Amino acid sequence: MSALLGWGFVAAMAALPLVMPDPYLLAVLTSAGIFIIGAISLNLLLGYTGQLSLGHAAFFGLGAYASALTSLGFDIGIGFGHRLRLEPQPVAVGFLAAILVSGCFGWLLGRLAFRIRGAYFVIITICFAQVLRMVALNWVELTQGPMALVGIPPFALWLPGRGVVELYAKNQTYWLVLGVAVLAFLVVRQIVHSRIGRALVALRENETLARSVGIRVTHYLVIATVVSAAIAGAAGSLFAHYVRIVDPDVFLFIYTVTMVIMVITGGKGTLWGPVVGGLIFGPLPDMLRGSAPPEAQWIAYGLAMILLVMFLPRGIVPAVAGWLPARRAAAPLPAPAPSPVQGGAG
Amino acid sequence: MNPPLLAVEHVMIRIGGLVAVSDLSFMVERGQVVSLIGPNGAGKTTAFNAITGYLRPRQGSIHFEGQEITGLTPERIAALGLVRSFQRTSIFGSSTVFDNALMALHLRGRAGLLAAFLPFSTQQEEERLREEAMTMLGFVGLLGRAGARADSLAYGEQRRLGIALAAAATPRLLLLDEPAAGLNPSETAECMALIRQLRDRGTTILLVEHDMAMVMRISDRIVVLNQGRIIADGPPEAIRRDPEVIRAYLGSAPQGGAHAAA
Amino acid sequence: MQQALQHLVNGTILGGTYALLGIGLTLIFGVMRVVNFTHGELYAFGAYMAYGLVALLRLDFYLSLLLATLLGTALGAAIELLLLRPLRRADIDSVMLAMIGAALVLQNANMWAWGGVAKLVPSPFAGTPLVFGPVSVMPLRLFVLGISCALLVGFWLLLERTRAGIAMRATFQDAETASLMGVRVGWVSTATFAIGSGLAAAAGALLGPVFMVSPTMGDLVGLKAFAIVILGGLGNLPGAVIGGFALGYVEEFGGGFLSTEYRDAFGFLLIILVLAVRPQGLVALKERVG
Amino acid sequence: MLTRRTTLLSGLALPALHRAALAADPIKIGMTQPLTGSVAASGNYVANGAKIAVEVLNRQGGVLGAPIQLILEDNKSNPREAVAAAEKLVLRDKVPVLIGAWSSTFTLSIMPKLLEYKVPMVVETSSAERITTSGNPYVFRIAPTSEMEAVAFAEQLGKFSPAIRKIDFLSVNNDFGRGAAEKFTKALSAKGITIGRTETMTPEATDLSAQLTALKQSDGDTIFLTTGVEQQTLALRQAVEQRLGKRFVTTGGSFPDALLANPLPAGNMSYHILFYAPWFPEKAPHPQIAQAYTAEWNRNNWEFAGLTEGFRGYDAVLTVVEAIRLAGKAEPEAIREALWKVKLQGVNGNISFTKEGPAGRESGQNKPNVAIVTLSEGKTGQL
Repeated sequence: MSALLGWGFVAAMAALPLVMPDPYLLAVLTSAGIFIIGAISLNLLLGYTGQLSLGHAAFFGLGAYASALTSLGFDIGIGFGHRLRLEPQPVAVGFLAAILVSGCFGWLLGRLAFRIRGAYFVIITICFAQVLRMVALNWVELTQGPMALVGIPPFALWLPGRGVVELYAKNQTYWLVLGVAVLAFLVVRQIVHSRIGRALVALRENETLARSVGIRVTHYLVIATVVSAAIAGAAGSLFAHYVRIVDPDVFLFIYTVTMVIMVITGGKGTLWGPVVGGLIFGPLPDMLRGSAPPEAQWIAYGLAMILLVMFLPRGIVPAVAGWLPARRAAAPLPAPAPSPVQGGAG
Repeated sequence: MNPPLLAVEHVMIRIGGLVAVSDLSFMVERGQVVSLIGPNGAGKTTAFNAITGYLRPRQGSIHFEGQEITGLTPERIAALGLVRSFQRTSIFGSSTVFDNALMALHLRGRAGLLAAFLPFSTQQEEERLREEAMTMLGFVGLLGRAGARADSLAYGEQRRLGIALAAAATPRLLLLDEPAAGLNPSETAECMALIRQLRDRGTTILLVEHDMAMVMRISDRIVVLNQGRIIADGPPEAIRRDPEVIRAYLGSAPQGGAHAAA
Repeated sequence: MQQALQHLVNGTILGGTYALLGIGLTLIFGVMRVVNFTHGELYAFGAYMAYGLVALLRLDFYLSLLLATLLGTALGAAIELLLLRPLRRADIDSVMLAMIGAALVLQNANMWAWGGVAKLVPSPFAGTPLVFGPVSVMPLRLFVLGISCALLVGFWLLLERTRAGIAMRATFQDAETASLMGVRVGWVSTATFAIGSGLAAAAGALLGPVFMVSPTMGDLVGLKAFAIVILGGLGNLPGAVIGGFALGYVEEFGGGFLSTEYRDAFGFLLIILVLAVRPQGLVALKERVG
Repeated sequence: MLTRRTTLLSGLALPALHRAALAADPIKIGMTQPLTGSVAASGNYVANGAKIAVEVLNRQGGVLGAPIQLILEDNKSNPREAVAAAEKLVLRDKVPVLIGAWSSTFTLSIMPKLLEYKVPMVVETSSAERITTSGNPYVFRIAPTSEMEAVAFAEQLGKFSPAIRKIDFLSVNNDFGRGAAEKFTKALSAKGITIGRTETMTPEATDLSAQLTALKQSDGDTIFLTTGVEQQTLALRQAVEQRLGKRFVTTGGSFPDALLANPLPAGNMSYHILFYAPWFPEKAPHPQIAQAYTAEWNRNNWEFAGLTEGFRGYDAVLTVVEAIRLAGKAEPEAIREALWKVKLQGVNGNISFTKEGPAGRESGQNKPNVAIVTLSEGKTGQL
């Protein structure tokens, strides 16, 4: 997809609330959008380094908690009679805190798991999310445990001339989520098209060879994990201020699965994959509502996953790009135009 | 006096309880083409893996330009200027040939995370890297295939790309693991020419190769390994006449031995 | 002290069931390199089959357990043939996603068929515990431990003494070489997945009467099975048994003496510790370089 | 009122008003319950209770001359889906009133949306105190809080023999379990009862041996067990295995019905705090209503045990429909105001709302009745 087409798509999405002001549609898309941001971040890990993180909800949840706690404030004992206090901060500070905290934990996991590949990485990330869930459940003083953090303020933006405005209306939150999604997309795109992106793809395709030409495995995997975690944290922050309650269920496996589906069905390792997959699998549960008994909706969802994986194993975007005639085959020497490294249709 | 480019001293390597290399010592001087030969299972690839950091020797030390590199990671060793190629075809299969070259030029770039978001700051570097990539592809005769997927290349082209990837970042020492394996005579000749050109460019080369004719013609010095230790070390003419080498080859190796005896 | 003894007994009984859960999963990973997300659902399937046969069809208890295991084996074979075989050449994350999809389908099919209400499976064992000095244990749980051990031993014999077992082990170690030596890897995969699934269903059928049968019973069990298998080393059969008992004791003693709140977290913490301290010991295959 | 609403919601709520105002259309009631996922069993019971209430009322002619339509959405036992379900009900189906959402977490996640869309919700199960104290004037709870349950229980302490002297807790590690332990501790220590230890379990846990063995070390005589039906059954059965030899009291209104068909060995009696005891409908505060509910339920051949929870949905629908009748129109604001006037006889007893929470933004809270049922050798009795 050329840049022009991409910006056209963004413009169309931005115009949607004006053309179709159906609040339910916007609610569904906003909620899907938050998970698409998560999927975009997961794609950096899964698609470009080949490391499948099934604990991505951990970063999402950390972001949600960090953002909620920053904007609500807290006061906890940290042992030896000392206390750690934070007065409630503006939502924007919470958003930054979410990115920071998730990024730090991404660094931790990246360091911890740097030697681990494939199935081991999958399982260590699942365990990571589980442990965080247990901590959220039991560190009641900080997280309120299962009683959940409630009363989280909605998004607020400083607008010129109007001061700080709380975003309640559907179209406003929709635009905010869209904006963050575009930012996340651009961040990932810049990284993928940079020297770092090349290193990541090299590691994914042939780690032994990549190391032999001097690509530092740990360094680049940690960078990818940190950036991916930070973006997932941003998505978690949006989630916290959108749903306005955070409980240990944000670490649920099904949230991770939601993001993984978006990435793999859309086409991992392609910039547009998570967006396309997300626009299908994000609203799908809501589209299925009312169509069948609730169990059957789940079964349909599961079958859709299986069928897509079986018939479009590389995902929708590469498949569509393959159908578009000879776009790539006819491509002349890549230089001097910027060469998208494995950018698929990106 | 300058230390030798590469000095391997008393290296012993075990793999899964077996001693693969028992006591290996040799040196590589600047500007030479040195070949490491020996029958199958003699420990040549194991020695390569130890030098380039993929295996950690049990004993002994390896110095590169006087600096100890024993136990460093492959990527650190590569950053010091010692790069290898692989025996099995090793390329980034699903990327284009051009992207392969760019990836291999990793060490020639500097841009970090921040630079990814400041495209203007890296524009110059990216342009330079692209030029280098084209030069390198031209050097190995793959310029015409730059836009093709690497795994769509013919076998001989893939082998050449493999060498190009190793040589891309202009290492001071290049380790080539059987670059001519599976090539036909004309391709072998091209490969030899390529190695000579690399040497003339100032790259020292350590070669593992089975094709004795090629080894004899191209090497400045030959080190012979058998059963994990060195049995001979010298210029090609001396090796050709060395009784122990002849015995080792005639005694165990079916192919290549004929070349050696010839 | 009495408390510790009771915890020891409880931990052993729990460990036996965990070992049974782990071994099927580790076998499937070892032979097929598939992280089987349907493991927990096959466990639930076995439990529901046992419930249906015992409580609804009023079949003999022991016969029902056997039939439930066989049905689980058949379901496993079906999953392998319909899902995994077409995906043989797909990469690990596609396969995982398909397996997660299959798990969603199975879980909700269970719910659709049986309703969300948890069921009790009646058993012919007395409801009063056997008492040995300071410790007590239910006869049913002793029976389960006994059968678990018998299954583990039987399974070990199958692997060591039969042609099928040898083919499986060969595939386990090196699928490429095994196929060169005439092992039909495709059928070994089907058999392996079926047997692994049968073991999961057996665990469900055995534990259904001990606990209760509900549609979501597989969720936690699936996660626990991963924990067990990682503790013992992925694809390591004796490791799964050791991992099962390790997890049983850690949970029991950790829960009894440290904190019940974190009881279910101990296993996961243990894994992260193990992987952080000794990743090299757990990375199963050395890459051949060159 | 109308103008304020329209400006606030930028005109989005206007179509909702038009639609609901058409008298010939059925009057919609939105309900969200966990119909799949970990707590689906109870959610389906409550949903069934609501369905039969709608059937019964429609047979009697509906409300305001229109039939009642219950729109049920699954919240999939997770808070994000609870929000999605509520938004679908309000924005797409334009329901003027909601019932939901079983667990306190799901209810709490929907509550900001009630404020946003100005739609009232009748809360049928959730027990967390904060639901009615956080200043959300769209919340009307017919379910008891843990505190009300504890206080009502404390009044019946004298009925226990031998008397309760020291208690321990075995609680599920969630809002419900932790809340109950806290409130029962408060209510019972005020009556001079000693409090021992509290052990918790994750909702999915099936093997509770570690917790039970630890509880055995306490010298308490009674254990308060707060969790869902399934874990109640597991805990009672495993307590026999670990020879705890203590009295168990379950809280929260659900009943381990599996122990009716598969009883514990003789000599084990347990006590259960219920809000409706279907074995004794004649002893309910309003026997006729209770019997009508029970008969309708049994006509559908649903599981008998579900009656103990299904009444919540039944009473919630009765409450909502009464409010619509009092309001004279199916509009959110009118229903909200009418809910304050509801005086109704339900399965559990009289339903009416008193104000709770910060002045000016009060939520409604009903004061339900509590029954203590005993279970021994598969037979129930009333304390």
